[in-house]
Amino acid sequence: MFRKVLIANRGEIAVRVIRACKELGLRTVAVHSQCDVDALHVRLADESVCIGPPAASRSYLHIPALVAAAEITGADAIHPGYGFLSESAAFAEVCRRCQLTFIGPTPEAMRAWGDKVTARAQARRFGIPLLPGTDTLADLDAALGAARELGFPLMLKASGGGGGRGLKVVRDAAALARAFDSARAEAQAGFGNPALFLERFIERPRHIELQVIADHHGHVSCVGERECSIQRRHQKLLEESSPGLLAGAAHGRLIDVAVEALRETGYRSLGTLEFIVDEAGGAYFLEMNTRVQVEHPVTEMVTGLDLVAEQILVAAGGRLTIPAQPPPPRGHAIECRINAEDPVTFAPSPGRITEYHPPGGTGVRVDGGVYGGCVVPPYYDSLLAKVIVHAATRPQAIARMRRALDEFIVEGVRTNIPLQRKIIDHPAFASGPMSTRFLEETVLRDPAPGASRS
Amino acid sequence: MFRKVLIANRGEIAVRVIRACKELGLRTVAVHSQCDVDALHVRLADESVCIGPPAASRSYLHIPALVAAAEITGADAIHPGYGFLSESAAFAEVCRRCQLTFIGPTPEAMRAWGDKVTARAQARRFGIPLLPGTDTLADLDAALGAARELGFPLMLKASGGGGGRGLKVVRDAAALARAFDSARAEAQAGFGNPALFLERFIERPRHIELQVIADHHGHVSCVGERECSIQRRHQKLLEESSPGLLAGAAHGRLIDVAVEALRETGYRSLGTLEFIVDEAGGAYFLEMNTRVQVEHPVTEMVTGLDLVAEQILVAAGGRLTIPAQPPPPRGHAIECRINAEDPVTFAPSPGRITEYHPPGGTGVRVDGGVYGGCVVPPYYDSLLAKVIVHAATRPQAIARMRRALDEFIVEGVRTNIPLQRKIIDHPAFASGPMSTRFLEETVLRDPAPGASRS
Amino acid sequence: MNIDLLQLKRLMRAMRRYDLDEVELREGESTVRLRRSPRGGDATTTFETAAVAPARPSHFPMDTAARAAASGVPAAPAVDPDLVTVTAPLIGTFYRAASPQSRVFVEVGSTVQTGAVLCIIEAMKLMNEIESEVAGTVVEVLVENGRAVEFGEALFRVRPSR
Amino acid sequence: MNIDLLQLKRLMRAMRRYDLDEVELREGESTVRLRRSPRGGDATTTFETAAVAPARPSHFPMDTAARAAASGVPAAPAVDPDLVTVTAPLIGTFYRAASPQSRVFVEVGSTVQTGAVLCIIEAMKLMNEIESEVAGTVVEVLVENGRAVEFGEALFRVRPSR
Repeated sequence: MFRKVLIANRGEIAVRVIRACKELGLRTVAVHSQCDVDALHVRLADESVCIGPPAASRSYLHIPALVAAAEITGADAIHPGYGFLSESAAFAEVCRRCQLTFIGPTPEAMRAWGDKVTARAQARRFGIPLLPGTDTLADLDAALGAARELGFPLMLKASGGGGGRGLKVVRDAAALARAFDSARAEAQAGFGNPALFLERFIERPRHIELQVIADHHGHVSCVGERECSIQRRHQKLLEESSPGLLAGAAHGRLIDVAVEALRETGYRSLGTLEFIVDEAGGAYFLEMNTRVQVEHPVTEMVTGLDLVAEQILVAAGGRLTIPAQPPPPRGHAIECRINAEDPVTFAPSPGRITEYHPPGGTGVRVDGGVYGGCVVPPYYDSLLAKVIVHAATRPQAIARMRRALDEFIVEGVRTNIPLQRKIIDHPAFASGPMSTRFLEETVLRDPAPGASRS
Repeated sequence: MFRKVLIANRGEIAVRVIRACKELGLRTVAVHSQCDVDALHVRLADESVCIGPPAASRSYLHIPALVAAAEITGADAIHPGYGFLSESAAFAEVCRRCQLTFIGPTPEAMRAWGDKVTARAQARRFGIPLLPGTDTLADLDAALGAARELGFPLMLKASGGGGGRGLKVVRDAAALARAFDSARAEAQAGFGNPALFLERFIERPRHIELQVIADHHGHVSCVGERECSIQRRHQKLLEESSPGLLAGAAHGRLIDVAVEALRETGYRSLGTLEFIVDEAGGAYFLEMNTRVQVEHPVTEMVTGLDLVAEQILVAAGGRLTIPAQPPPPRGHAIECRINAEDPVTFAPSPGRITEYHPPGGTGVRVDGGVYGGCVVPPYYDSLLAKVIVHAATRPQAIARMRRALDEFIVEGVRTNIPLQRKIIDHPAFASGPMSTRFLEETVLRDPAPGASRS
Repeated sequence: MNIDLLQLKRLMRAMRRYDLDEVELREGESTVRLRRSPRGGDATTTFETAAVAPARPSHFPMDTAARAAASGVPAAPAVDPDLVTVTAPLIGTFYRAASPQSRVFVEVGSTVQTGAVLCIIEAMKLMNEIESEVAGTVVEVLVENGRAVEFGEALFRVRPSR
Repeated sequence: MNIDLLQLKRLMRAMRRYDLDEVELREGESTVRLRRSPRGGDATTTFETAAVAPARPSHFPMDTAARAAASGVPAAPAVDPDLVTVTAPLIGTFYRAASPQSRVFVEVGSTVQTGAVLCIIEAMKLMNEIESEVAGTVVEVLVENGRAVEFGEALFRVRPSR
């Protein structure tokens, strides 16, 4: 087991990792930029080291500073959290070279599964379903032929694009014909690569993901699924977990092939497979995240597991204690991300938190990275805390979340608590399920959704 | 179902009940004395009413003020919490007369089970084991004869006494002979009743209790057991819950007879049967509490139930949704009571809380009644908050509690957090089990228990 | 040295509050010395205000907040210090007359003797007559007929005779 | 003296919060003194530790604490505003000489030109030479040879020529 873990992150996830380390009896080193000297993670860690100026590129993303911090403090492992360097195979490689354990997959596994294109190739190889689509299209005729087979609507995508860039939705052959040449020119201009391909477009998809964990002894376990469809511009805002999110048979098979693929490719850490689900319940692999997710607590609430502790244990070579068939999840969990941002304009709202009163009581967990009196700097993401509730049923979990949000007081900075309240109160949220367009189409367009409350 | 519930209490339990009501969609009325005008329960309730001056006898214990508060606010039910009027059959009767639902048992059931003497008679009738002992003793000869049969050590108790008053431990016949006359005289002087009886004395007992809940439809369920042996002067400080606290066979039988007794006597609410357990594992009924216990959250953590919500639902005539054989508890839970008192002298420490930072994260629940900036008045009990942790195993729960106590910051008043830390860190606590004398014999006598930490 | 951090912080707070420059504590071989230099100091007080006297969070229900603030207070920060405020000695419903048909017991300008009935507060179906404890003139009636009153709530202001 | 890292850090934070200039704790032969220099009324978060008379040899926990509080700061509220403070541009281990056998690069009184090597900071097995950005005279060496330094930590004070 490790003696001392350096947490190469900040905010709530650094606090989360420090808590797990403390419970495992491991000493902790916090790193911080100059503006984070009084941050909560610095206060809670056993030691702390200033690694650079506020700009993340010169502190939390600066590999030499992080490794030097581990060297001078005598840390023997590094937990990268999420974001920052958590998916950098290069960082994992430097750690290995410096005899520091990177708490995550090997650099090879990160490359195999962390890269979108390789991950899709892996998925195809092991029979994990992918969105129907084409390879690179030779010309418009090839495109029209393929489109006839696939059926509209389709996405015309640039091979060099990604993250929504270089993407056009076409709803019929005429539109495809109109779009083809300009898309090609734009792809050449934007990505230096004119190659285009087609993929099925799902009008109102859901975003569902599988939480997996694997050790160095051949054990791979899928410990639950999460619903993450409440998003704004691809940023998740609210997540849920309960059994049976994916339709029956498809569900079991999906887990089986995913577990098999990870075992065969020697994946040995915590990971998440993200799927897009169409209106008929068909699930298609999107990508894999090779690190802990922001929304991991909803899975912890329904399973009783400590995923970060397990992640640390398997990185130290320990055996996974979770059986291949884990105990069935209990009840329903919801997480709301509380961001320092204007609930209407979404503009970030950094500043000093003058008052901070988190909710408590039955079935309520708060994972926070701030405290009353601390400063939220403008340099990093705006996540302040996560409120997670657990109850026997989804309606009860919704009632509990409403109560918890009502209790949550943050003053000094604006937060998205009113927006989360709007989502939770929306009748369409109660009836579910929601697509990834729910927030923008339903909640944000609703002139006075508060009025829907009794 | 009720429309509006008045909470006839203050502090963390009032907050607990308000939270349950909010989640059930019920409106809430807080009552408060003049010094509690800014208390957390007042801030969280939908409405609040000042019912009297600080002295509890003229506010929280003043039945006419409470009933009038329900009348003027239009509340249709009253939740008494614990302490104050929660075990007053007279209050329950006034409520009934005024057409207010008292959220608890009927006055008859409260008299049958809430009174120690009647409760023991009930227990005897239904075969719930009691401490071996005698009826009223005619004279010293009768006492000596009975003592020979029962065996020493014994307690010589005044029939009119209670709560440790009028009690002498005798370890042999000579001591019994010496004590008899003076005990009789003291009983006459102290309680106006010279009657004495003998009961077996257990040197190092454990305190274990069963949580039961019953509805108006004949369903009675025992939902778990709690270990409450960490006490100081009969005040519980730390409680635990996990399956298998009582030895196997005895356990099942005890639950069966207890459930049967409650069903037969028409008990229809939440209740707790307290047992004293001897060194050999024999359990003897002590008394029953006919209201919610301070330590109910440990049971909620391992079962996933919301006991206060169930209590409200059955009071409204609802059907218990818990099956007669509830799902098995999961993991281990520990609760630490955080009191505003000196951790060494135990002197109460009222005053203004200048800083308050409760712990958070995986498996940590905080039930608090205070906030940063509020005043802890000197008139009531010193319980500020309860920290409850849940983990897969007892050692993990202990590690989690240690971490949570380390995070808990309260400034402005002294708290018993250092004492709780001492208990949690004590090697004898880790090895368990502890008797009710553990705290005074082991922890408080240990000169430097902190040194036992690695 | 067994430094009690909390005690030390309290000391620091006290130093700032009372604007002390230096404090030195000595016990046996142990010494603690705290020193501040005098300064303009208004910048430093902001923190304390935030920590010690939090503003009432704005989203607590307004009427509750308003009433809570009003109650529990001697309720007599009257403009005129000579006036006597009559407060509710119990909670219940406030009536200005013995029945809907009756005349009100008192109104502004009424002269009352000690022991005169000013109003009725109904609680638990009992009509409690509230008597004046002073002789004088009613100058203000603060509560409307039929409204619920809390313990300690101000009901009337009376100017005592002479 | 049994002061642990966390306690010391809390103490430093408290000093800043309560605007104290100096805290001195003494027990027997051990002394810890924390000092901040006075500053103008603005609420700058600058903070400096000085003269931590070491109760134990200077290795981690203890000096991390001292430095953690000092870091995140331009580290230049010097007594003499004319002095230039050279701070660590990266974290690592501070060496005053190129090897244990070599002479130190500079000592108090050394005259340095712009670009002269002042020290080495080792990080990730790389020896990074830290050069002076001013010409002048070294008046203070703030860190001992072989000690770990954080980003932004003050290393030398130099009085610029003329």
